[in-house]
Amino acid sequence: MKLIIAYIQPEKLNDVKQALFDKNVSKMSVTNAVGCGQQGGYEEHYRGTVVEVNLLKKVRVEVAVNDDFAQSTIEAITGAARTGQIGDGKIFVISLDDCIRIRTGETGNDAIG
Amino acid sequence: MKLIIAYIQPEKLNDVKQALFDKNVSKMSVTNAVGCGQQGGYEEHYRGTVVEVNLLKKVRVEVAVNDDFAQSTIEAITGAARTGQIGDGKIFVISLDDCIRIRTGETGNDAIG
Amino acid sequence: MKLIIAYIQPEKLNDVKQALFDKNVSKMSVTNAVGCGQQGGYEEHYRGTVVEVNLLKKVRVEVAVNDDFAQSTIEAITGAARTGQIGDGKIFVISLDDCIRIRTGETGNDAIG
Amino acid sequence: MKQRSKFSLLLPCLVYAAAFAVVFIGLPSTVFAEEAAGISAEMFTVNNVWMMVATFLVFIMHLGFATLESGLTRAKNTTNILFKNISIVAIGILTYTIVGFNLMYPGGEDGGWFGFAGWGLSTDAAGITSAYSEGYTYWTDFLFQAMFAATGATIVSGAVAERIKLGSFLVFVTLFVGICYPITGMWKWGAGWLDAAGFYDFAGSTLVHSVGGWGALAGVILLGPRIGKYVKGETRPIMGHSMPLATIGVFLLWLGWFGFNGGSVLSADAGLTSYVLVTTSLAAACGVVGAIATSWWISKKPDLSMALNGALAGLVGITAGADTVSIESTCVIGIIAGILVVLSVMMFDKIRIDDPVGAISVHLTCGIWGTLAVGLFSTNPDHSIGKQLMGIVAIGAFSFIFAFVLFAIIKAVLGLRVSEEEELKGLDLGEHNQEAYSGFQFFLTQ
Amino acid sequence: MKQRSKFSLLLPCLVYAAAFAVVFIGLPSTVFAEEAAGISAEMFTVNNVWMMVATFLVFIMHLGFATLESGLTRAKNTTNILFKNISIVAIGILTYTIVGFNLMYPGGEDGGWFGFAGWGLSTDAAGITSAYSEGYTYWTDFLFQAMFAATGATIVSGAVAERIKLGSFLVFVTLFVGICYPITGMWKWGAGWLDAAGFYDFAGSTLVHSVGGWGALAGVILLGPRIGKYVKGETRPIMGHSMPLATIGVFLLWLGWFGFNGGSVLSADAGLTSYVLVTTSLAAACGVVGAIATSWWISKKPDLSMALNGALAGLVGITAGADTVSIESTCVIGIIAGILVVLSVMMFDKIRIDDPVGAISVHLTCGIWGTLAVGLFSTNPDHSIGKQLMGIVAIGAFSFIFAFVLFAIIKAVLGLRVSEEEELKGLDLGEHNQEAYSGFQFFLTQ
Amino acid sequence: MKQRSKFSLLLPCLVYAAAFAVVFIGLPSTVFAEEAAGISAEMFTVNNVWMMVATFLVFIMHLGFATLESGLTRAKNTTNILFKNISIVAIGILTYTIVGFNLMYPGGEDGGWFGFAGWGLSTDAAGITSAYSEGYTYWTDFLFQAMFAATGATIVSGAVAERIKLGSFLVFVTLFVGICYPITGMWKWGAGWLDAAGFYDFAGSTLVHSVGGWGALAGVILLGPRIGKYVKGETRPIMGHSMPLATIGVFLLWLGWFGFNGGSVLSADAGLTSYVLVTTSLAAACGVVGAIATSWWISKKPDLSMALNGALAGLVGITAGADTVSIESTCVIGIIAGILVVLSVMMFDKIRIDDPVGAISVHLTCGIWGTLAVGLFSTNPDHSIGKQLMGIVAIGAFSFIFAFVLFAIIKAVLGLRVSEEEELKGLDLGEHNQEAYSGFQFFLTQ
Ligand SMILES: Nc1ncnc2c1ncn2[C@@H]1O[C@H](COP(=O)(O)OP(=O)(O)O)[C@@H](O)[C@H]1O
Ligand SMILES: Nc1ncnc2c1ncn2[C@@H]1O[C@H](COP(=O)(O)OP(=O)(O)O)[C@@H](O)[C@H]1O
Ligand SMILES: Nc1ncnc2c1ncn2[C@@H]1O[C@H](COP(=O)(O)OP(=O)(O)O)[C@@H](O)[C@H]1O
Repeated sequence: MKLIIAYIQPEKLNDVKQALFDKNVSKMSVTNAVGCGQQGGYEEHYRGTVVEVNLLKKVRVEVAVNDDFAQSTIEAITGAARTGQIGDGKIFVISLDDCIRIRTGETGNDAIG
Repeated sequence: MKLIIAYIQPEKLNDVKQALFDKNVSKMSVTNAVGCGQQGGYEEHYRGTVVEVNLLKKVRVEVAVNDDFAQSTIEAITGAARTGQIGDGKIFVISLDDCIRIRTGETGNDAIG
Repeated sequence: MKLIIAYIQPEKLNDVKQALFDKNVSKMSVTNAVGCGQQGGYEEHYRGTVVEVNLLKKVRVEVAVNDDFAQSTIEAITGAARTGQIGDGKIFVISLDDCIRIRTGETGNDAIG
Repeated sequence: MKQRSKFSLLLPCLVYAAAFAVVFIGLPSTVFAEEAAGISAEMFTVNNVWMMVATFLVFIMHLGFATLESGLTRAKNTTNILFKNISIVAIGILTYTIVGFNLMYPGGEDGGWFGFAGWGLSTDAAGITSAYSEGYTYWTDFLFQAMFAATGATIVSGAVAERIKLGSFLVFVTLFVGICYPITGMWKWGAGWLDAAGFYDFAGSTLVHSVGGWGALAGVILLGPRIGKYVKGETRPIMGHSMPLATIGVFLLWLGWFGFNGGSVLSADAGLTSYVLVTTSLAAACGVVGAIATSWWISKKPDLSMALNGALAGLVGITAGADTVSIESTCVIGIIAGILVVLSVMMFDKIRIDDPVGAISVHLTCGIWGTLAVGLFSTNPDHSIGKQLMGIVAIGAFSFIFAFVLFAIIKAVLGLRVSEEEELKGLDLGEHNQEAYSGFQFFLTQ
Repeated sequence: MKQRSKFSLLLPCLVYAAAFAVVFIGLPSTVFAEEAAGISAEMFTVNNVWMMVATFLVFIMHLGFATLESGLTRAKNTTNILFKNISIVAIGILTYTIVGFNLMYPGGEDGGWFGFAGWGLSTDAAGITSAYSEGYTYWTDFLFQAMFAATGATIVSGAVAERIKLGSFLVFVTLFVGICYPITGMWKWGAGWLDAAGFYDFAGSTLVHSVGGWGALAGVILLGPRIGKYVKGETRPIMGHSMPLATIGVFLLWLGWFGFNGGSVLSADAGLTSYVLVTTSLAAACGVVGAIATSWWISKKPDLSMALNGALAGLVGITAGADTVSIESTCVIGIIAGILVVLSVMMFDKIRIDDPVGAISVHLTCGIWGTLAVGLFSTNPDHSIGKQLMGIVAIGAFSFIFAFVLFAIIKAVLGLRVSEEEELKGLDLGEHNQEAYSGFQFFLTQ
Repeated sequence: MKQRSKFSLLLPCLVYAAAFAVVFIGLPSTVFAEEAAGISAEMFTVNNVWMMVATFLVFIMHLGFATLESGLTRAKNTTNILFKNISIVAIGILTYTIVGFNLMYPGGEDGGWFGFAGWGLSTDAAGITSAYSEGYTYWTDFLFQAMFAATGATIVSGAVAERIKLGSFLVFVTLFVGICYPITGMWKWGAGWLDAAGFYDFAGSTLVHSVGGWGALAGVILLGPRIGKYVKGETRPIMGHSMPLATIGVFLLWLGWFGFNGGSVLSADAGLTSYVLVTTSLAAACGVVGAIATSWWISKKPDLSMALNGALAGLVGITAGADTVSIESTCVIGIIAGILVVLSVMMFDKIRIDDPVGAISVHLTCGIWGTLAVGLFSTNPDHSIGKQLMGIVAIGAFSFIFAFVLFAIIKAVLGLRVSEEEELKGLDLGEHNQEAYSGFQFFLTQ
């Protein structure tokens, strides 16, 4: 089992969700994040001075999948979130030791989907 | 060492916290998240049209524990967060390579608790 | 590759960011979190009664780095975030199976920086 | 349940519809006002302008209540609270149009217990001249009074917030404002028996605020506390989600009180109106000081929500005697009100009467205090504690029993409280399927 | 683009500067007003006080619009909306100073199509006496009218929100308020041809609200819907980010309407002003009930945003006939307006006219309804549906075409819509580099 | 420290208590006002109504300040700011009751430097007739002036926000409003030496706004900048957390200014009041245009917070001469004020005077400008730059020194600034143990 963490542009979330659904990955968790990467940042102006903002708004998507789904999940995310511009985001993949469904107590591969 | 990530119903947080305290697990980190799982979602109404909301408000709890605490932590969370209804949530378990206490620089098992 | 997760005091974020820049680690992701640790908590007062707040505001920093950067990243964070007082925070280190840059599709060590 | 919700809405609608059908409604003659003997057209017009301004100020109190109540409750129930507040204004004006005004001012013989002048609004050409009243036209009279009427109900709204079913609440409000408030109001302001008996309540410490407070108390008793408020013998405060909203509310209420009390002079009489404004402001200022000092003393930290309630406490406290107490007494009344409100909030928490916004402490406790204070401090020798007590008890008994029985009936028929699940997830989603802060993340854990 | 933005600001600035250069500006004689024959100094002063109070109330409507519009849109566009609203007030007052007032009230012969009394403000000593008008001085007249003028533009602001370029919008507003509004306004209130033809619009259901609504419609048509609103044949609601702000807005607008309608009596005449306040309130209350019932029926859940729009719908609906319809008719007008606004919002979504705040439904749909209602319900036999229709069509045609052509020219020259990227990230960053809620996290996904 | 905090609260309380003990307080005779020779009861009543309305408007400025200041600062200090603002109103009214009013209007001989008419409020039967004044009763006079008094202190509040100890601030405010403001106020409005010398300040560009601004400057100098504002030679803006709150604040302040300036006519004189309202609005509108143009030019992006400050700048600028400058001059004054405020904000940042809300730039810079402008533009030949300068310097010197010494003493005795840790975590937790936005997450990193 893998835990796939993707940082994407906020406005791409709906597309990514759709792409995952299309690959039968329908479970995920999403949080707000701010990130700092190659994108550099931008300036905000406030009362005559300039603010260098280099923590940009991102969305963090966490998807736990069984191993055989990992590749297609990554592809789905990559496909939907890519614009080719800096700031598109990153995906991190981590091995999951275990997964438990709280409702039933199921564990492992059965619990994930 | 394990990092245990639990997505639970927001209103269960207090119970989960209490259950963890009872098992001598008193450290944790909590973030807001929205999740999409078997629960499906619900409709919101706004100005005559219907919004299909399938990202439900969840709370994400992260607990790092030593290996011998892992099982009891999972049990505590499962016990406190379970209602038997869809949406109860998931627990993910990851192996931790290391843990450092910033204040003292301690590492490994000593740092975690 | 490692994923380094640090919980720090919110007001230390700028220092930590600077310290990481100084070590050529310029990519990171940040989320808001509340945490409960040795720090205990504090009391809020509201309308004549006391609220025991033991989930304190923290900032969660996630940095993915190549293995040879891991140690210096940890040191940078520790150095910048330490005040010597309870509540300084924790760092967790996880092995990353993979990392993908969404924009280019690069994977592994190339993608991380 | 959906059926019931719809029904609970239909009920008031039907009542209105039916009522309109039988209403004989007069049209204003748009001729210029002919002055009656004794008062010039100019003076009549000034008086009427003043009363219209007062009406605007009382109107804006409803926004004050809306923001105060939503600020002192949780983000997940905000849409629900705002919905209740906008509905209350509409319901208040409409029920007052149909029955309220004519129940409260039935005319006829003085000293009575009950009277009814017929359905709807109607006046003749004299209604817009000083023959009707030296201070205002029939229409100004109606609107000023209608704005008052709705405030009683709003007080209830805050106390029962975060757990009451919307439909049930709307039914309650319709009947409470439409029937209970004007009947007790008539006893004093409609020249009824309490007026004849010498009870004094200048602008409504008892007639408006206590009445609302009794209704709130009845509701809270029947509803029970919010989940998580009293756990294992401890009181766990449930914090309001927006202090700016709460503060906006208190400032607007203070502003509105200038009309509430200033308009209760019922003319623009320069000396009296301006004196009333001074006592009103001073009492509010003293209420703030009293509440800050008390809460700082007790909690070791100055509590904003208490400072805000202190202003309201002072305002409610001075309302009954704003025109008949000295400046010195005003300060005493205000400070005591400020102290009282803090102690009252804590006391009600002790006995597990869960009132999210402190409405009962502000309006009932301080309403009683203010009414008694007339007996203690009035410069008019006709006023006495005994007479004041009589009014407090009579009106309190009637409105508490009315509200309790009404709530009990509604509880039996429609249910009063939302499900536990809905309460936890918030009434915004449960009752409205609509969030108040779309896109924002906030913790639902409390 | 940056160049253009700067240019688009400079344009109005230059216009103002140029205009001032040619303005002959009068100074007030600060002598006490000498009463003209027939009205006492006292009555003149009361009338003028009333009109100044009405002016304040209409002013505060701009805050109402600012909060309503920002509340019903997304957090990422809030700074932009607030910026537009504060700018509109300034632009409205300034253009009205320079040209608007003199276009709208050109004096000269009655029954005309167009007239201009010269640049800027200027009056003689008589301008501050009842010789100018029995109800107000020249200066009060100007300011009251100027506050009206700006509301027309604000209506457009809400409908085109979340996607229009700031600079382009400001240019539009300058010309729309400076030229279009006063010309059509003159047709009726400036004693122009529509007035002569018997068209009646008491306080501006058509002259203010519909004109704004037509401008809004033109803008929305040329702009197209927001990204993500209509996807694959479906309407996806884009929820407003703050219901408290929206509610504050509606209460303030209702308050302001007391001045909007009450001031349109143009004197403090006791009977007429107070009657107008009653019809205004009743229509708003009925609008709330109508909208709640309709939306509850259709959506199965009571919708706060619809309840709020219902109040405004009732207010717009009664504006044309607030002084000439009976209490009974008022209730009918209000309830129908409340129903209409809900259906209209849904209808415009069907035909993909994306109006984030429902401005077109509130101001255009209900503005037309209110104007027609005068023909249906007026107690004055001179009013007729035919004459009302004539006014609706004439003013509608002129203002829609004016707005459409103006928007089209601006679109060609400056561009009308921000880039897709800017729209997704929000106009606060795109147009202003400034967040409205610094430090808060909210989802940008919608 | 806790001890001290408590003490710092007790101090004002004790002062009040002691003062009340010695106050001789008069009671109003509730008889109808008998008109004095020369003015009719009607005119007196109208004048008084107008002045009461103006009082309400000035009162609501305090809500404007509360929302503006909290909007332009960080979410973690919001409770603290709101607490200060509600306290200031209470303290202002109470100190003005006890000493302020009688320090400012001591009666006695004209042309003096200092006078005191005795403790507390008291008047005889004439106080509520036109024998006291043609424009208002004693009580209206007091309340209108009391509302003014508190505004001076509020200005300080914004500038020292986010780092000053609550207790220390409250002590400062009590003495600043209670003693400093009425003394300098008396020099001009109390018929003191500056008045005799021909200095002119219609509604308080100097007497209210500059005085507050000087107090603010003294405080900021002694406090130093907020942590993180000036780092390594660079200015790092610390963004306000809620632009909607800030915008609400500015609109309410503008509204309040109608009473601030309109009421300063001290009667309802139709020509003068309405003219003052027009100059007030025009200056605000021009201030907005001036500030937008300047900030757009400099920053390349239109800055909402500057547009908002521009409105206030125009308002402060016109305050000194609202009744004596032409329409043309008004526009010039407003535009220059709008430009000035932007440059002033940037200049103060250069010299590291950290004023979170721009209070010093708005009230001091533009207050000075407005006072000078009377010398430049007044239509009254008696006014001159020299006399204006004299007033600016005299009042500036006194109030700056008073505030500086007072702050310095408080700093030595109680301490002025919260601990670094408290500043970083926010004063809401540090001073109040109370969050403003419970349940919401926001970044504490700035
Ligand atoms: N090494 C990293 N560790 C943590 N987060 C990262 C890392 N690299 C990128 N991110 C996250 O991904 C987001 C996009 O990264 P960016 O470098 O701008 O994209 P790209 O590399 O595709 O141009 C960043 O804002 C940050 O949130
Ligand atoms: N595979 C997954 N990856 C990431 N998050 C998940 C996954 N499965 C569940 N979750 C999280 O857990 C929450 C509850 O899941 P749900 O399927 O509704 O519970 P259950 O399976 O117990 O009925 C989801 O809202 C989501 O936040
Ligand atoms: N075992 C853990 N699991 C998850 N989060 C933790 C753990 N220990 C600490 N934290 C996070 O780190 C923060 C600081 O921890 P704390 O114990 O107060 O620091 P210290 O140990 O340096 O005194 C906590 O508020 C929490 O967010």
